[in-house]
Amino acid sequence: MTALLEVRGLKTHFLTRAGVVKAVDGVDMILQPGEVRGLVGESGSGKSVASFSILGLIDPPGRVVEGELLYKGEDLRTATPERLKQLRGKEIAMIFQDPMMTLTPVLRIETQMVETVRAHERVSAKAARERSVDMLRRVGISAPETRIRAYPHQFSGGMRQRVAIAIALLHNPALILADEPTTALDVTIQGQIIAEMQKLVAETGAAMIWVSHDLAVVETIADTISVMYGGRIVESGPAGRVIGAPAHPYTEGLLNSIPSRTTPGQRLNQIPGMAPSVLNLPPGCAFAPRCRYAHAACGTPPPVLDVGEGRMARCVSPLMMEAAE
Amino acid sequence: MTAHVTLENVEKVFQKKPDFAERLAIRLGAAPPPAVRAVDDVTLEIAQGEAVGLVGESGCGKSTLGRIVAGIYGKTGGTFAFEGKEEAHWSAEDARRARLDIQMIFQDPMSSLNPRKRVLDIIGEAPVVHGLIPRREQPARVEALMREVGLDPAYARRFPHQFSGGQRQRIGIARALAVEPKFLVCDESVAALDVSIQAQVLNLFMDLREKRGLTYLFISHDLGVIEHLTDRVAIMYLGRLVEVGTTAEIFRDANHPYTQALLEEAPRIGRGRRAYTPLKGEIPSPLNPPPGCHFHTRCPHAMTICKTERPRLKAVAPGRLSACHLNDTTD
Amino acid sequence: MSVAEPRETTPVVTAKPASRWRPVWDEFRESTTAVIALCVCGVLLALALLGPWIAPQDPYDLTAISFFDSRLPPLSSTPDAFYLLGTDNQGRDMLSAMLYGLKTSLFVGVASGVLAIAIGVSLGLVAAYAGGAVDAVIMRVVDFMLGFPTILVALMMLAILGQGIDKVILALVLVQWAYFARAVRATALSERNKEYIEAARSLGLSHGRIVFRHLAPNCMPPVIVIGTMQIASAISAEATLSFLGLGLPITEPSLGLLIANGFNVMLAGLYWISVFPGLLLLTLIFAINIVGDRLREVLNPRNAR
Amino acid sequence: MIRFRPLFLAAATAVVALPAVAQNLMIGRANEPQSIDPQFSRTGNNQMTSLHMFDRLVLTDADVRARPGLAVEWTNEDETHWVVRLREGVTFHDGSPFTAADVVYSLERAPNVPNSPASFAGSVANLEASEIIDDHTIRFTTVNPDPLFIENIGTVYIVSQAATEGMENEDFNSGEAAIGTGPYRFVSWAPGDRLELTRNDDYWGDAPAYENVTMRFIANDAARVAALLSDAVDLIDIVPPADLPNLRDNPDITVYDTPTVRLIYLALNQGDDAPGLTDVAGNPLDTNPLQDARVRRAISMMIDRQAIIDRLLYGAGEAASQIVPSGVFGFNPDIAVPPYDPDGARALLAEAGYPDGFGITVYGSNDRFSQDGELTQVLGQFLARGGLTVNGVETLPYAVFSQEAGNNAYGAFVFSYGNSTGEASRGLLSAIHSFDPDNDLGTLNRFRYSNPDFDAAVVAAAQMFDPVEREAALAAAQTLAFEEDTAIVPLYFQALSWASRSSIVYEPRRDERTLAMGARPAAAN
Repeated sequence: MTALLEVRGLKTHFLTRAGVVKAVDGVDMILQPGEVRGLVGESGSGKSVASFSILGLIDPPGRVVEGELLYKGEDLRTATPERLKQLRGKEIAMIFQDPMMTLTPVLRIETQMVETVRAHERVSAKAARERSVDMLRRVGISAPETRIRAYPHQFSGGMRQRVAIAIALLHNPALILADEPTTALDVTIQGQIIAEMQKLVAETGAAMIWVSHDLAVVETIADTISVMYGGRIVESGPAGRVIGAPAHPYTEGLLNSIPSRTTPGQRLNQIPGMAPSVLNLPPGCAFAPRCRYAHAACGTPPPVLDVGEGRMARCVSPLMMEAAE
Repeated sequence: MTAHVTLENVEKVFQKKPDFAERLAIRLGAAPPPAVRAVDDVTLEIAQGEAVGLVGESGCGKSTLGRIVAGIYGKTGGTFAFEGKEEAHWSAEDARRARLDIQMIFQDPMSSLNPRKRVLDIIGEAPVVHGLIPRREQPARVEALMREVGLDPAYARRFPHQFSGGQRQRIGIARALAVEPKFLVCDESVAALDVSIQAQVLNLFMDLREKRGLTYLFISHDLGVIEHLTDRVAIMYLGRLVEVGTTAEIFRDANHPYTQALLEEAPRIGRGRRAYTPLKGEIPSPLNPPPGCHFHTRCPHAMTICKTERPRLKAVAPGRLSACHLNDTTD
Repeated sequence: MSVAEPRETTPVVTAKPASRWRPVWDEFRESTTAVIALCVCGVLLALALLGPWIAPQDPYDLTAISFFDSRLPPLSSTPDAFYLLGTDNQGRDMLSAMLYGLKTSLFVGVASGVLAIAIGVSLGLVAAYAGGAVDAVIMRVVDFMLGFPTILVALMMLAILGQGIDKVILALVLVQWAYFARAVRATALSERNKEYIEAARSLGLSHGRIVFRHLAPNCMPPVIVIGTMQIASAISAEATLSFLGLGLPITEPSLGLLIANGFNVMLAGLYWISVFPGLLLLTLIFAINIVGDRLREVLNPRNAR
Repeated sequence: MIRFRPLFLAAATAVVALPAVAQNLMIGRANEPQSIDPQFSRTGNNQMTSLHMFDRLVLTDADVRARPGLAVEWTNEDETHWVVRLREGVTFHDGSPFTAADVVYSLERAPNVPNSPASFAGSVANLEASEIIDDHTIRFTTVNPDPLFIENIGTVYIVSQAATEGMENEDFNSGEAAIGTGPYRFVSWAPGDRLELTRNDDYWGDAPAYENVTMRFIANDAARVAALLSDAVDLIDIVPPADLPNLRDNPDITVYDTPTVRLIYLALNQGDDAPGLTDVAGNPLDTNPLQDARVRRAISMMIDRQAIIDRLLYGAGEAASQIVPSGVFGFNPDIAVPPYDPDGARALLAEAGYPDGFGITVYGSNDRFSQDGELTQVLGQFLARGGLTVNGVETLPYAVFSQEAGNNAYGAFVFSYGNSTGEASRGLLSAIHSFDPDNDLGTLNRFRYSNPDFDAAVVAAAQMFDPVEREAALAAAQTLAFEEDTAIVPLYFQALSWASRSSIVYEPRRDERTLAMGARPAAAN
């Protein structure tokens, strides 16, 4: 099985007045067809920038400065803008936190969906409409035949996100990039959307990168998880293993910070300090200043270690190896 | 424990500004002026030293209720009592005291701080204005407060935008503490923070409760936070309380179908990958809530009576209230 | 629950600038044109302020000017005086008249702008904060004022009030405050709903304190932009009023009045009476507008970080 | 007994004999009429329009001298009875004959035109009764003895009773009621743009040279000059003084000037409350120094009239010493223009008890006549140089200024008076006579000059039927008001200029009227 997406040494920097912001600074990721990857991190960790970089959606002053981006073996960095556009609409779909990034407020849903279909495929308007109605039904919108005539503002936030998802899936994409798609939604609605997405991904066999700050959400949907910190992936591996027995101290700290992991009423196991500025990362391991296991060796850039079970950790002394000693 | 704050049949109706077509309809008598009953007949007691959680989804009125308690909004019906004294009987001094004793911690750590004021002024303004301390003691007081919430007092002359989200939230907490409150209303106060920072702030809340004997009304959609922090919890749906009880009991055995659904669907770490059986349907518009039990449109157990008759919030066990017709049949 | 996760497409820059205005200036000076315009404004301001000391003649003193030296072209000299930019119909030294006129124009522009800001901002803030009937009444008045062309209202005012610099300022304040009220109200409406205002109320601060100490400073960026533009428009409005003969006393000419005085004789070849003050006025308004435009770009909330 | 005999009918026929080489004439006018109804308003802009289409009993020539119009002869039987013989064989534009009934009708209609801003009521105020003797003879009875009775009713435009009865303003403006006996017929009027006329070939008098006349209304001075220079119009009126030197140098353009009867003067308020007058330090004065004739004389001597005419008006003016210019009935050649003499002025001031002068503010309009704002300022300069403390110079739009001036609000102010009757008594009665509105005297006396001797002299003069006697009496009254009292400070008579393409010859008129009848093609060389 060849990889669907290969990201190697991706660096995306922003050239600001204050200096060079290394938002993404050496990310490697291999995604297999049909794989659902959770990309987790706190604000400023670079998770969204990394996903936008794959699609070439970085605006100045940001720029992908280094790295390889291979989609089905095709180099996306050297692809023409036309080719990228073609890929974006058809094979690689994007779902944003704010569905209005996808939807135009002044056009009917029908118009937008039919246009999207016909932008990449030569089909009749009628066929395009039928496919759109069908897709709306599949994302859980009842009475799609009539509701397709509505404008975006006539829908609730949850419904709008469903429409945005439906548009993203119109061409049966091979890869879906979902950037915090449920963060703005209520718990019960989030549950619905996650359920629909699980179903759809399973049906279509699409691979997906699900970017989120919420480990609990990612855990419910992802096969594999990558954890980002300071512009780099510090740990990745099968979801159950990463959550169950984290290899990187940051992952461990993150999990321990979640209230439900601790006995109610007791102090939480907080990570001390705050996330470093990507403008001015400490040399060596970016997490070292907050790490309770940190020692002298952490002052040099940590290696990426294979810790078994298909897991990698960017740490000089991953927790599992420590335990093994 | 004496009741610290008592809400009885509290109601808050917002008149929505009608658009042109609606104005026309109102003029012609075809439609009533649009109104949102954000808080609908809520009765709740919070005892001294207690931490009560208020849980619900967007538009359920939990933030409005919190603002009524904090004195930011007036209510349109019902009674409010603080330390046993009803609002209607407050003297000017009582009102001032109640207002200062109940402080609010907000959600957005950026917009809740005045961007054009220095931290020193943000924290130190109210105690000086209210004469709690003389102006010359302001710097010392601010320094003490900053230390208490875990901020470096050396940054007192900086502006809010020069701080991270977690630090800003600490500034907001210090501002509230500056008037020596007894009661904090925390409205989604950690929701905008990253997990690692959220843990720090939650720890601060717990420390302050212990040190200062504070009472909390903790408003959140995050059940993990509520379970961790509160003694009792009240669940709201479309302006009404649907269930009230101790946190431990509710998380163990929710009575109301909505509470059950919430607990079921909240993503919780460590459950692993799982298939959802989500609650059906959308949250109805608060402008036009369904009759009877507001929840009946989405309730898997809905019965005929649920569509017409509003279920009363009544005791289903000692200290446990629920508003569901399912409990009627068990009588 | 609508909890917005901080977006990451623009990374959070946590550098610590010393003052809030520092980055504004840093961005402002990226436009060379704007910096030049600002310098021009500065030079003109200095010339206006120093006018009485550097002008060769006091053009307001009827005994100092001589009718017998009227309409001399630039670079003329008489036994008594040298007229670099010529003289006007009355025999006033154009250079002196322009320096004094510049001072008058700037004074009228700035004074009416400042007063209009004070009134407009106060009313706009009160309208936004109080809402309801107060808002409705104030905004109806604002709509009413904005419904009339500025110059028309000012003309009517001056026809009633009579001439004089104070009356011109009063008339300009009357027609300008509404712009500020509306702009401030719009900003204040969004600011009012921010949590820091709720926090101030929760802290039991008085309404006056909330409005003027908390709300007001946060509504100032649009005011600064509009204020700059309005100063330019006040200067040109004053010039227009003077041109129409309703502005300032004819013996104390502002730039607009100088232009008007020379306008009739322009075709007859006496270009300097109109053209020099016209160029000066144009430069002044142009420079202020460029500065205002740049400020708008820099202070635009959408560009704020 | 005065008899008028039309002597120049013969001369008129000689003019008609000239070949009409040009068909069309395009006139650029500075102002336009408010109505086509000739009885709507007495203001100049209306009259110069009406004169094309309508006649009067008495017309005036270019020098404002009366000549017979529709009346060919008039005789006063006694002090209050006049017999007028009307011109025979005259027809209206619609072909109907002109008769005595039309005259009686017109004189009755004149004071009763609704909404008139400047009614002809004054012209017929002295008319007691009209009696039609035959189709072309009328006997009038006057209220008071009035030597100028015919001149007065002679200013009323004669309309056709048949075409006008029951008609309103709009009917005139549309042309339906615009039926006169004048040299031109109405074609169309587009307010704000143009008025089109065509020659009345049945006209009783001199046939005008041009067959089609278009008057374009171009209020903006520069635009009007530009229209002439660009050949868009053939003739313009009210040439701005500043443009005179250039136009005179232009070989394609001919400029015509005439001093008008419009007097520009500085009024000095002689009321008791001395508005706006202060001492040198700026404190209000109790007594009004302007009540002293020596002070007024001193102020008159501070002003260099010729310098104003040369520098401000480019020579387009004539220094004034009295209410009418030379050549007008009642002009007194013995009254000299006050000399420019600042030293003499100071001496006079000292003599009057003001060796250091006093404070004064000079007011003026800024949109009424050419260079009025500038003039006000210059006067300020001269007064300051002459030893007074000028507290200020204020110029305002005429509408505001004239109202305030009428309210006695100003101490010194610039005004103008246009004497349209062609003799001095009207101006002396309305502008210089003591303020007495109840008797319709001194109504324009905004400065409250009052000398009972002068009042008596001028009232008496106005009722003298013998012209020689009357002219002498008027001259004596002028000496009293201007030589001795300096009632006002007369400055200059405005000169008025027209400019035309050189292919046209125009006859300028002292009454400021712009008439197509005054234009004819230049003789081909």
